[in-house]
Formats: sequence, C-alpha cells, structure tokens
Amino acid sequence: MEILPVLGIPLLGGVLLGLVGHKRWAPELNAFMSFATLAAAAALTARVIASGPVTALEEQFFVDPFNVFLVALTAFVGFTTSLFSRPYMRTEEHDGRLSAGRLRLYHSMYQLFSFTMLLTLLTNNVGIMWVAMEGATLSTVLLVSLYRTPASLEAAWKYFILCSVGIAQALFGTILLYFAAEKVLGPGGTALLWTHLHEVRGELEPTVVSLAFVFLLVGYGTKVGLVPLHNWLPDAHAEGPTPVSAVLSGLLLNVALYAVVRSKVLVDGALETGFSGNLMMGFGLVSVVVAAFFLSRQKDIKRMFAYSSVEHMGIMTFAFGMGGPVAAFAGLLHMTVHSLTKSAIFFTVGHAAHATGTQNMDSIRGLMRQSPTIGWGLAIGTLAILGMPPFGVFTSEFMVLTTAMHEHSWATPFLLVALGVAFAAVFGKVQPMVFGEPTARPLPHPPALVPVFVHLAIVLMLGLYIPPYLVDWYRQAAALIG
Amino acid sequence: MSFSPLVGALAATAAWLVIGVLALIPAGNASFARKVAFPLGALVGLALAVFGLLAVWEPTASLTLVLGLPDLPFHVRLDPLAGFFLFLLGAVSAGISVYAAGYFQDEAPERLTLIGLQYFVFLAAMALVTLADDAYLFMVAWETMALASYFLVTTDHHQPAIRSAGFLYLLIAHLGAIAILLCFGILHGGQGDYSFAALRDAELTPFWASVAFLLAFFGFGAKAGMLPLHAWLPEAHPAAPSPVSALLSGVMLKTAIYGMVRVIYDLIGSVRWEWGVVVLVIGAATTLFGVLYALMQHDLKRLLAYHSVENIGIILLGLGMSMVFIGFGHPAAGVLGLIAALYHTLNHAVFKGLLFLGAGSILHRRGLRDLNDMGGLIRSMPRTAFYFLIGALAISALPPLNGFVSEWLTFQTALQAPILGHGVVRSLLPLFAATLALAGALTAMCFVKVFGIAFLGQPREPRHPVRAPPPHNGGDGGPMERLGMAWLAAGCFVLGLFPTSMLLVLNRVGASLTGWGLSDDALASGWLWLVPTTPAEASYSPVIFLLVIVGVVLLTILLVRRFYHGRVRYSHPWDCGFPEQTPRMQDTADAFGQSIRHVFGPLYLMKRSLPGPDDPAPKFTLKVEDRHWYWLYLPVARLVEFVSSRIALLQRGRISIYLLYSFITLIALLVFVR
Amino acid sequence: MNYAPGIAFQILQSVFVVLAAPLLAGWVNQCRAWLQNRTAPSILLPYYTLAKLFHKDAVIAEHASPVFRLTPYILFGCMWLAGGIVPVLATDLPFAPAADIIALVAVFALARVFASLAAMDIGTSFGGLGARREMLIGFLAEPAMLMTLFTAAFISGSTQLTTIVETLSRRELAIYPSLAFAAVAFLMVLLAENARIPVDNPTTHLELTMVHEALILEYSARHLALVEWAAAIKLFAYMTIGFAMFVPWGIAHAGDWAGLPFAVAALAMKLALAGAGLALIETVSAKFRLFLAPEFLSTAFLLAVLGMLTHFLVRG
Amino acid sequence: MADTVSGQIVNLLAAFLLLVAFAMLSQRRVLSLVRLFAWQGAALAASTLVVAYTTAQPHLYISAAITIGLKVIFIPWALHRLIDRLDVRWDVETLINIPTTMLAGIALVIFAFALATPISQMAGTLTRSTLGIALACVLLSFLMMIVRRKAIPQVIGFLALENGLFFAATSATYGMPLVVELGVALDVLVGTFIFGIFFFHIREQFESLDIRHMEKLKED
Repeated sequence: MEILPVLGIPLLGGVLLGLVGHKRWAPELNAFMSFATLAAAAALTARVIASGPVTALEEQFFVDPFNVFLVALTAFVGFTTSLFSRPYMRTEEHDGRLSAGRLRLYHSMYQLFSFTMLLTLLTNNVGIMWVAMEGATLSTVLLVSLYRTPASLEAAWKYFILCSVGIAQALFGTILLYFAAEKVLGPGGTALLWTHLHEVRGELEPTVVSLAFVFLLVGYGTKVGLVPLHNWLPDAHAEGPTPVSAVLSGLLLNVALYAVVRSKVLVDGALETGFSGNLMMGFGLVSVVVAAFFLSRQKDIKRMFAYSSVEHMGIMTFAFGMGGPVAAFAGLLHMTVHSLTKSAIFFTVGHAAHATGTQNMDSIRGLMRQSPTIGWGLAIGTLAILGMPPFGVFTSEFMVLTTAMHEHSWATPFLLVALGVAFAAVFGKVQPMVFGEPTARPLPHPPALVPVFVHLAIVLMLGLYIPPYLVDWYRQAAALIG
Repeated sequence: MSFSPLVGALAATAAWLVIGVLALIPAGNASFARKVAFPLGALVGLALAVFGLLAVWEPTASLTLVLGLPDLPFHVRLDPLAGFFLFLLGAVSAGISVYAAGYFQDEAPERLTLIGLQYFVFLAAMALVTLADDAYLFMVAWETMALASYFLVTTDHHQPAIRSAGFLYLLIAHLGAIAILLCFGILHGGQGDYSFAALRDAELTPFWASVAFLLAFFGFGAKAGMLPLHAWLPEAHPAAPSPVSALLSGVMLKTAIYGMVRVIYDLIGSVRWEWGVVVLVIGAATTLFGVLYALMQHDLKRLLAYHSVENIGIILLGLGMSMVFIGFGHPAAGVLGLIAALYHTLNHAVFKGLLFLGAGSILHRRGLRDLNDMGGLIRSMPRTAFYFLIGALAISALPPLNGFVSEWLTFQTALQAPILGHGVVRSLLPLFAATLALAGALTAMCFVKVFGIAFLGQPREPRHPVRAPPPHNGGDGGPMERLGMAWLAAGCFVLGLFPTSMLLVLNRVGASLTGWGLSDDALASGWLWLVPTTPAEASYSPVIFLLVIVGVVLLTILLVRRFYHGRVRYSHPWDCGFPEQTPRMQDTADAFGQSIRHVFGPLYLMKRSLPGPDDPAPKFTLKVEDRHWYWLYLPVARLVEFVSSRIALLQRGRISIYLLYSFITLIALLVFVR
Repeated sequence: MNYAPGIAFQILQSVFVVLAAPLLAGWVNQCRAWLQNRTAPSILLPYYTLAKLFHKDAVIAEHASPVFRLTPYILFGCMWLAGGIVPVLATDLPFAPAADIIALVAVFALARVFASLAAMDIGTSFGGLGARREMLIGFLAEPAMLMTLFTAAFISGSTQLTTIVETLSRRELAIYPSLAFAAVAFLMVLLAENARIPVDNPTTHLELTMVHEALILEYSARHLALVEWAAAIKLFAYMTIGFAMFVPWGIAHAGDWAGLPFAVAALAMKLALAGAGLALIETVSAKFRLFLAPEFLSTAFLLAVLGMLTHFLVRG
Repeated sequence: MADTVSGQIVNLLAAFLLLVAFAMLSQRRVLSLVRLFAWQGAALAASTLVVAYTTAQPHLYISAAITIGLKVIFIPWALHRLIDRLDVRWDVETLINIPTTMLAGIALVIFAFALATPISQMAGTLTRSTLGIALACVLLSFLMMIVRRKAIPQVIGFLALENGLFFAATSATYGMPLVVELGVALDVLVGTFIFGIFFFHIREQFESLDIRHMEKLKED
C-alpha cells in the first residue's frame, strides 16, 4: 500500500517537528521528512504507471493519472522548498526576526500543510477533500502571520476570513452533491466517493448539480484566487515568509484548481450544456485581464508575483474551461511549469530580499553584479514566467492560445493584450532590479540556489522536449477530464 | 540519412550551439571563448553559407525532429528562400565573427563567457528561424533570438540608457511576436496541426487573408524597425557592442524580412495589390523618415541605426512593388520586384555590417563615439578608413558597388509601371521611385558628412570624456578585425561587380515562391551584363564601369607624369589666405545637417537653446526628437496606466468589501443558474 | 556585327568629347561677354589656362590625405566615362549597354561625392561649407533629374539612351506635352548641376555665394586643371543628354562613316545654339540666395512629375 | 410522513433557528450575541436528535452530541472567557444601520426559499422543507459577517454560517457520513482555537478589535 506512507510521513513529520522544531538541526529534519515524502510519492507514481489507477482502504483513497502527477509535483516542490527554507530560516533567525519557538511552529505547520495537501489530492471522499482543504487553510494561516507585524496580521486575518467563508460555500456545494448522489446511489458512505459519483454522473439531477457546481466553483474558486474572489491572495502571499509564499503560490493554488476540475468532471457528465466550461472560461478570462493590469502598479516584489500567480491560475482555469484533449493537456502542463517556475522565482526573491533587506522593488538594484546566481536566477525565472519561449510556460500558452483561436476566437485578443501588458509591467520592474549598480550586501548564509536552477532546467526541457511517458501521463489525465 | 544541405545546415546550427555552450568554460581566463570560439564560429558560418547556396539549386528538403510538442514535433524545411537567407546569415556572420575574435580580445573573462554564449545562441536561433517549418518551432526560435539579442544589447547594463533601450527592444519584440502568433492562429483556420504545410493549404476568405497579412506585416515590421514601431532600433542597436550591432542591423532585421516574405508569399499565397500599396506607403514613409533622422544624428552608431530603418524602407518598397504587380496579374514584373528587394536585403546586410564594424573599430581603438569628437582619423587608421569608405559608397548606392545594383533593379521594377491597368497606381509607382531617389541622394549626403567629419579634416578635441582609454596605439584594428572588414568589403565589391550570378540564385528563389522567373534573355546575359528584362530595355555592366574609370585614372596619371613634371610643394592650407587655421573652424556634424533642418523643418521636433547676447559661456545645444514618442508610445503607456489605476480600485483593503464581492458573485451566479 | 568600326567610333567620340568640351566653355564665355557688351576673350582661352595650369608646381596642404590627391583623377575619369556613354556623335556604341540613364545619374553622383569629400579633407571652413552646399543642391537635383529621364524612358519604353534616341528620332515631329515639361525641368536641373548663374556663379570667388568654387579652393596646378576640365566635360555631357532626349535628329549610327561629318555638323550647330542660350539665361537672371535653390529645384521636380503624369493621362 | 409529529417539531425548530439568525443580525451587544449563538446550537442539536430518533440512524446521535458539546457548551464558554480577558464589553457598531440590514435579510430569505423549493420537492427526507431555511441561515450569517465592524462578531457570524451548513446537511440528507461530520467538527474546533489566538495578537498590535485598523494592505 503506497498511499499510506505518502500521507503518514508528513503527518509524522508534523508531530515530530512539533516537539523538536526549535532545535538547531530542525531545518535538516524538515528537509529529510520532505525527502522521505518525495520518495514515497515516487514509489506511488511508479506503481500507478505500472498498473493503472489504485484504490485503497476500501475506496477511501483513489489515485489515477490525474492526481498522481500532482502528488509527485507537490512532493517534489515541497522538498525543494524545504531545501531553500534551511538557509532562509537561519538567516531570519540570525537577523532576529524569528524566535526559536516560532520556528518550531513553522516547521510543524510546514509538514502538516503538505500532509493536508496530499490528503486532498489522494482522498476519494469529496467530504474529506473539503475537510483537508480547510485544514490546509488552517495550517497556513499561522504561517502567514509568523512575523507578528501589523501587515502580516492583517493579511492573515483576511486570508482566514475570506478563505473560510469561501470554503464554507464549497461545503454547501458538497452537501448538494451528496444530496443529488444519494438519490441515485442510496444512503450509506458510497454516495460521497468520487469514483462512484464518476460512474453514475449521467443520472444525477441536473438542477441540483448545477446549483452545487456554483457553490463549489465560488468556494474553491476563492482558494484558486479567481478575480472577484482573489483579494486575500496578494496580501497572504506577500506577507508570509518566502518559503510559505512559494508553497502557497506553487502548490496550494494547484490543489484548489484540482478540486474545481474534479467537480467540473462530475458536472459535465450530468449536464449536456457547456455550463461549467463557460463559467470557468468567464472566470479565467476576467482573472487574466484584471491581474495583468494589476501588475504595473506594484511596489512590493512578492505582491507582484502573487498577482502573476492570479493571472496564471486564470489561464489554467480558462484552459480547463475550454475542455477538449489539447486544452486539458495544456492546462495540466501549465500547472506543472507554473508551480516549478513560480517557486523558483520565490526562492530567488527570498534571497534577493535578504540580500537587500527590503521587498520594495525600487530599492533592489544590481543583483547580477552583487551575486550573479541570484541575479541570473531571477532574470531567467521572470522571463520564463512571462511566457518567453524556449521555456515550458510558452509551450502551454501556445497550446491554449491556438486552441482558443479556433474554438473561441473572441477570447484571444483579450488574452494577448493581457499577456502583453503583463510582460511590459513585470519585466519593466524586474530588469532594473537585476541590472545596474548593486545595493545588496553579502548574505550571512550561502543561498541555496541549486533548487532554482533544477526547476528552471526542468521547465526549459519541458519547453523543448516533453518525454513520452510524461506525454501519455498527461494524455490519460486529459482524457479523464474530457 | 544521406548528406543533404538540410542536414548540413542543422549540423551547423548545432555546432553554433555547442560553441556557445563551450564558450562558457571560464578555464584559463576564458581561453576557449577568447581564442577559439569566434574564429570557429566564422568557419561554421561559412559552411552554413555553402549549404544555403547548395539548397537553392537542390529540390526542397524537409525533416521532422524528435523535439517539440507531442502532437506537433519540430518540422524543419530548406527551400530556395530559406537557402538564400541561410547564405546571407552564414556569409555575413562569418565576417562579423572574425572581427569579433579581434574585438573581444581584451574583455573581462566573466563578461566574455556570457557574450560568447549569447552570441552563438543568437546565431543558432536566427538559423533555426530560417529553417523552421511549423508555427511552434518558428515562435520558439523567434523569441529565443529576441531573448539572446536582448542579453547582448544589455551587456554593459550599468548605464541606465542601455537598460531602458533593452527593455523597449524586448517589449516591442514580444508584442510583435504576439501579433505573429495571432497571424498563425488565423492562418490555421481550424483543422490539422500547425505545421506550415497545413497552414499553406488552409484556404482563407479575402477578409481573413487581409487580417492575417496586416498582423504578419506589423508583427514582422515591429522586428524589422518599420515606421510606427521603429523607436527601439536607434536605441537598442548602438547600445550593443559593435560586432553585435552589426549582427543586429545586418542580419537580424533580415530574418524579419524573411518572415514577412515567407508568410505573405508562401503561407497566405494569394497576394492582393491593395496589400502592396499599404507596403509601398509605409516603406516610402520609413525610408524618408529613416534618412532624414539619420542626417540629424551626431552619435555614429545611432546614425547607422537610423540608416537601417531607411534601408528596411527601401526593401519594403521593392516588396510593395512586387506585390502590386503580382496582385494585378503581372507575375513577371512581380518577380523582378521580389528579386530587387531580396538583393537589397543581402547588400544591406553586407555594407551595414561593414559600417558598424568600422564604427566599432573607431569606438574600440579610440574610445570615440560622437562625430563631433572625431576628425582626421584617416591618418591614424588608414585601413579602417578605406573599408569605411567602401561601405559608405555602397550604402549611398553609387556604382560600381552593390548598393547601386539593388537600387537600380528597384528603379527598373518601377519603370514596368505602364503595364499596370489601374490608372492611379500606375502613376503612383514612379512617385515611390522618386522617394527612393531622394532617399538615395540624402544617404549620399549623410555619408559624406560621416566620412568627411570622422576621417577627413583636422582631429577635433573631444568634448565628451573619452570612455574607453585606447588600449593600443589607437591605430587600425588587429589582424582579425581588419580581416573581418576586408571580407565584407570584398563582399561589397563581388556583389557589385558580378550581379548576374546572384541574379540567377534569386531567380530560383523567386520562381520557388511565385512560380514565375525572369525572362530568358535576362538569364542568358552572361556575367558581364546585368539585364533585368530585355537588353534593349535596360542593361548595366559594372565591370566595364570600373575598368573605364580605373583605366582613365591610370592613363591620366601616366600622361601628366610623362608630359608634365610631377613636382609638388607642401605648405599651409590656402583657405583664402586666412593665417591661423584651427580645428574648431571645421564643420560639426550638426552644422552639416543645418540645411536639411532648414528644408525639412516641420518634420523634426527640435529643442534648441540659443545663448543670450551677454552670456559669458555661450552654449548652443540642439536636440532633435522623434515625434512618434508623443504620437504613439507615450499615449499607449498612459492608457495602460489609466486602466490599471481604475482596476486598482478593486483592492481597497477593507475586508467587508472583499466579503461583499464574494457575496455578490455567489448571488449573481445563483440568479444566473436559476 | 564586327566590333572594329564600333570601337573606332567609340574612341573617336570619347576623344572628341574630351577635346571639344573646353571649346564649348570658351564659346559660352564669349557669348556672355558679347551679351554684356564687353570685348570677348578668345574662344581658345580655356585651352590656354589648362596648358598653363599643367606647367605649374602643385601646392598641397601638409596633411592632405590620398583622397585629396586622387579625387581630380577620379572626377576626370567619371566625366570621361559619361562622355563615352552618351550618344554624342553616334548611337549604339560598344560602351552604351554598359550604363543606362540611371547609371549615368549615379556617375554624376559619384563625382559629386568624391568632390565633396576632397573639399572636406583639408579641414578648412570653406571646404565644409562648399561640401554642404554641393550636397544640398545635389540631393534636390537628383530626383528631378531622374523624373525627367523617367518621362523619356516611359515614352520609349527603355532606359537605354540608344533606344531612346532611336525611338524619338524616328517619331514624326509631334510636340509631346510630357517632353515639353521634361525639357524645362531638365534645363533647370542643368543650371543647378553645372553651377550656372541662377543657383551658383561659376566665375565668382565671393565666399558667401560660391558652391562649386568652394569645393576646388585648395586645388592648384595640374589638379585644378583636371577638375576644371572635368567640369567642362560635365557641362558638355549634360548638353548632349539634353540633345539626345529632346533634339535627337542628326546623330549617326555607329559604324557608318558617311553619316559622321553630318553628325559633327549637326552637333556643332546644336552646341552653338545651346551655348548661346545658356549665356543668354546667365546674363538675364541673377543668382538666388542659397535657400531659394530648394524652391527652384522642387519646381523642377514638380514639372518633371507633371510631364510624367501627362504622359500617362494623354497616352491613356 | 411529512406532516408527522417529528416533521412538525423539526419545522418548528427550523423556524426557531431562522428567528435566532435574524436576532443575531440585529443584536448590539456581544454577550447577547454569544448567548444567541448558543441557542442556535441548541436548536440545531435538538433537530438532529429528533431526526435521529425518527430515522433511527445511530451516527446522528453522535453528531448531535458533538454539536451540543462543541457549539452549545465549549465555544460559548471560550468566547465568554475571551470577552472577559479582552474586556470588550461595549456594544457592537455596524457598517450599515440595522433597518437596512434587516430589509436585506428579508430579501435574502425570500431568495433562499425561491432557490430551494425545486430541490426540496425532490428530497425524499423527512426534513426536506427546512432546506430553504438552512440556506437562508447561511446567507443571513454571511450578511452578518459583512456588516460587522468588530472581529468577534465577524467570527460569530462565521460560526453561525457553519451551524447553517450543518442544519442544511441534516435536512437535505440526514447528515453527512460520520467521518465527514467528525472532520468538519474538528476543523471548526481548530478554527475557533486559531481565532482565539488571533484575537490576542490583534489586540496586542492594534489595541482594539476594530477591523478598520486593518486596511493598510491596498493598491494606492
């Protein structure tokens, strides 16, 4: 049973670090636990590739090509973020911003957070998925307010209130789904299991399911950061410590979108009309355009990249909204390359903020001159996230744009204008930071930049050549999404 | 698979990439990059040129690589058009790489390794753009080219001006790429994948074909420096190190022209004459604007960049005429126009590369960049002066060099106007030829100014601090630099004196695109006479030109020495008897352009500061600005600023408002669902 | 066709043009003197000045570059080539296909560029002034010149001077409105290019007004002789281009020795009339200030364009 | 079956729950707000017990027990202690005056009923008619969160929202499976605990629990 270690290790890590999180070697333990999770996830992935979808513990857990690659991605980025957080947290402690006690909280919450995310991905029970999602929110709220500054408290409060209310609506959606399923599958626990729901989705009651989808979309949409519901995202991602921002931007948004797509699959089966697809496309398009115009007014670097996350989540939602094998393939690929690139960017941003002592973009200058690795990492990462070929982000954007052009040609001009404005805004701000006379000071602890260049190398590879097993992995998942 | 030019070209591109990566090795004070990389790159360039030429004569070869998207692997194709542009890329980059070997000798190792990597990635990307046969590989190569050249332009990024130039360059390149992507989308029409073959046989309604044309024209035009979207070119090209500026101006602009020809002639196929008129109007405007603003510059590299804008205008004139003729159903004259445009593309690559290398030598050896600081350089840099003179004569379209041949062909195309049916267009065409003549004459004036002020006359004392102290004796460049310049100068001569060989190559390219070739007695005219249509109509023999002039010059010198004594007496310059002759009494670069400012006054946006009568330190400053900044670029920036400030109201910071947004969205959707 | 007579004719014409040019210059000076009722210098005066100059020692500035010393020979070579191409005595010469009218205009442009460069070489203020003014007039005159030549090219369907002469001389004596416009435009361009009175005074040394003189200020002895000779040939060539386009009758065909004496006579008569006309224009009009030259030449350009448009409209 | 005694009792309790929701919306003092919340919890527990008794579903007893334990005893007690420790006794200001909020509330109830009627016909459960009321409770507590200016009333609004959801679950489908019920209850518990921590931090940073201090993170 490969599923249990994948969930057990982070839970154990959370508890263990809860006890010894304040010790000097706590970051190493944290990294080791994340590595163990990665190893377990790799074993699970190998098994799913070999023998197809797996269910465990009398169908409470379910793994198919769609969520196994997300599990692998979550474990991998979780591990690289833990590597990055070692020097980062030590520098924070060295600068006196964090006490040992808070580090203990940080490390235990970090492991619990990856546990909740993996649980959301692996569970077959839609209710448990909601509970795990709520757990993810709870575990990161304290992390966002780790610094106890007025700004971080405000960010955490907004994050907690908005997300809890959002997720509460998702619970109502889940209840309606359960209600519609129970009429077909009869009472008992099986009505909440996604596999059963998937088989019987044709016979679900259309009106109830569409109502449920509205609540689910608005609920989980708040967690994804779609525009009218996105207000918490820039504050939460900017005020928390950078490893938290990296994990939030890189992974939590993907998991939320995974939940939305899972419910879209069910709703599509129930309703013949493209109701759910159009809704997601609408939200996606509005998110891309509004986020693009937000970018040019930012002063704080992490807030800017948070808005960039909103924009990319908009693109993914638009892609999954369009439906069809190519668009779904593009959405999955975009999920992967976005989380890899965005986490790499946050790593460099973390080190840059430490080197210059501020997150205000106007006073960060000459990174390349001060420390070429951080400078080049940020430059290449920014170019990758802006969709410049030969990086993978362009590949998925190319597929999204080309499919959009001949299915929904009315949407393409908006997308292209948004991409152009986003490029001008972000690159206009990052270029002066990377070039010019340095304002940075050397870091007390050497920056861990190996993860950055590993991520960017993978994204570059995905831009030029997607390995065949990854291709049919995505294809099966895309067929599943339909 | 058998060895074909396509495989050879791919091997050359791969070789460039390998050299680029190897150049990163910092061992031994970056010895690989310093000593081996650039000459090796030049050899690979030559090989690529040979493969390009071979490809023109061989049937089209195509290949699919294993890289790329799962359902759209990279397609690669080498047809005569791609072969010609590979030849251009290979030959010109060979000369520039040899020059770069000498130029980058004394670079700091960490800068040199980066320059080496980006330089060869840039070359490989350009080769890939020419070889690409599907929309995805084309876009990847296109933007990698923009990216690599961006990092080259911002090598010494400590100057704020260079940073803003780099940003503007990459921004407009990216917007252009977005327009091209949209054009491919429209061409696609819905079925099949995105390979060029599928795009070719997707039939389009005239409306969508025109939309695709406009998108392609402005997308590639943005990269070529066409009028409304040219503002980045005079900023970005001078900012780069000189060999890179030569590559940017000489070769990269040509990949934009290649893209334009590939999309309009090959992918869209059915060319309409209205498009030709649009291209002609914008081409004429670009030409005149480019040369008139070049005359106003006193920064040498900025002047050369404006001339690139002008020459792109000339190429567009040729293309426009060819599209008008093809649109009206006269493909024979259309092919002549296309050949004139492609010939000028090659010529411009050669002589603009040579001029930038010359400017590079002056900057590298003497640290001088502003024309008002130069003077009398011919005495200390005779060889550079000689090569620069050849480049100047070539760009001014003076016989017997190559610049004249392509302008002459463009004039011949214009003179085919009477066969057109449409009254207005028939009389418009010669007017466009007149703007070409005006631009040619103005270029001649501009390069008299450049050569006269920079190389001739007395050395002026530099007003701007000399940035790079001259590392050597301030004389001519090293052997490699001279070899690079000699190669391009020889190119000017060969292309000027033996145009018929290149005409045959271009005829095949034209035939592969439009299915029509030149008339057979044009092709049978032997190497001595260049005949575009029929010998009776027009013919031109550059060889006889040169022989007669050189013969007469030698004959006169002999006769004068024989019959009359050759005695010479050296004394002070006469200057109507004025005794104290100081260098400050010579013309400055701005003074030379004064008559142009007088004649074309309203075109310029002049900011002038005249000293008062009792000003102890009178200082006259003149700044000529480009109106387009105020017509197009700043209004767009202000619009984006306005929209984003309106949207920023969405995030006012109050949590109750955020909750309200969520609530209203929920209620709205629920109402919509019911 | 056998080349012998063609080459013989070619050499004959080239030598004839080079030798006759100073005669034409002398004739124009003589006519001007009579019109201004002063005693005219001998018609051979230009030959004497050339001979005198060739005997003197050349005085050159210390730091003159090779460009300065080579330019007189290059100017002479260019004008010699122009003389060889234009059908002065005979059409269909071996050199004729070497260059058409566009190449001819380019040859004059080449000569102008080298003259300006040589003027700037010594680094005196007058050299720069002369070069700037020469290029100003040059870049305005070239489009006008090309448009006049285009009109003739459209009528005869070719840009080769030989074909133009043959088609125009065979046509019956009809007055072409387009050619009339082109002729006036050509005359204005001729005046500007050869530094005649309305645009520039060939004989003046007044610094403020001189254009052509400023270019050759630094030359002396044999270099000055060659430059003056080239200027004379240029005037001769311009006149013969005018004859070829507007009064083409009487030019012999290459190779028929019988037609030669008649061609020479016809040429002499045309040149005499043209020289007198030029002298008349010079005495009647006064020199513009420099910045009226652009208006003068843009009217020339407008007339040429009008000529071309009438050709299209009238010809239909 | 619908009009049996238990059905009437459940409807009665549902009506009481709606009344409490309205009362909370218009309440001025924090302490009475907490007491109303406790009553709401009690009503919810009672209805769960009735449903458990009539449909003899064992897990409903457990869920009723959890509700009583959590929402009637522990959370109100915790809130009381917090209010004493933070001595936030003064009454609660609202953004919009009470009458307009009440009108909005009524509109929301009507909308909720219009939305829920098609679904309740299909529901086979005894308490299907109360689905509309549950949805109304959810929307009302949502509105309460929007209009409150202090942190604690906002949190109480959120907890009322959770109550509404629990009630919807029991009325639509006789409650969620036990493991989900436990999970949700755990989340609510941890949520309240974290809210408590936040109250102390906010109090320490801003000296008051007024949310208007927390408006600095915005786009200028």
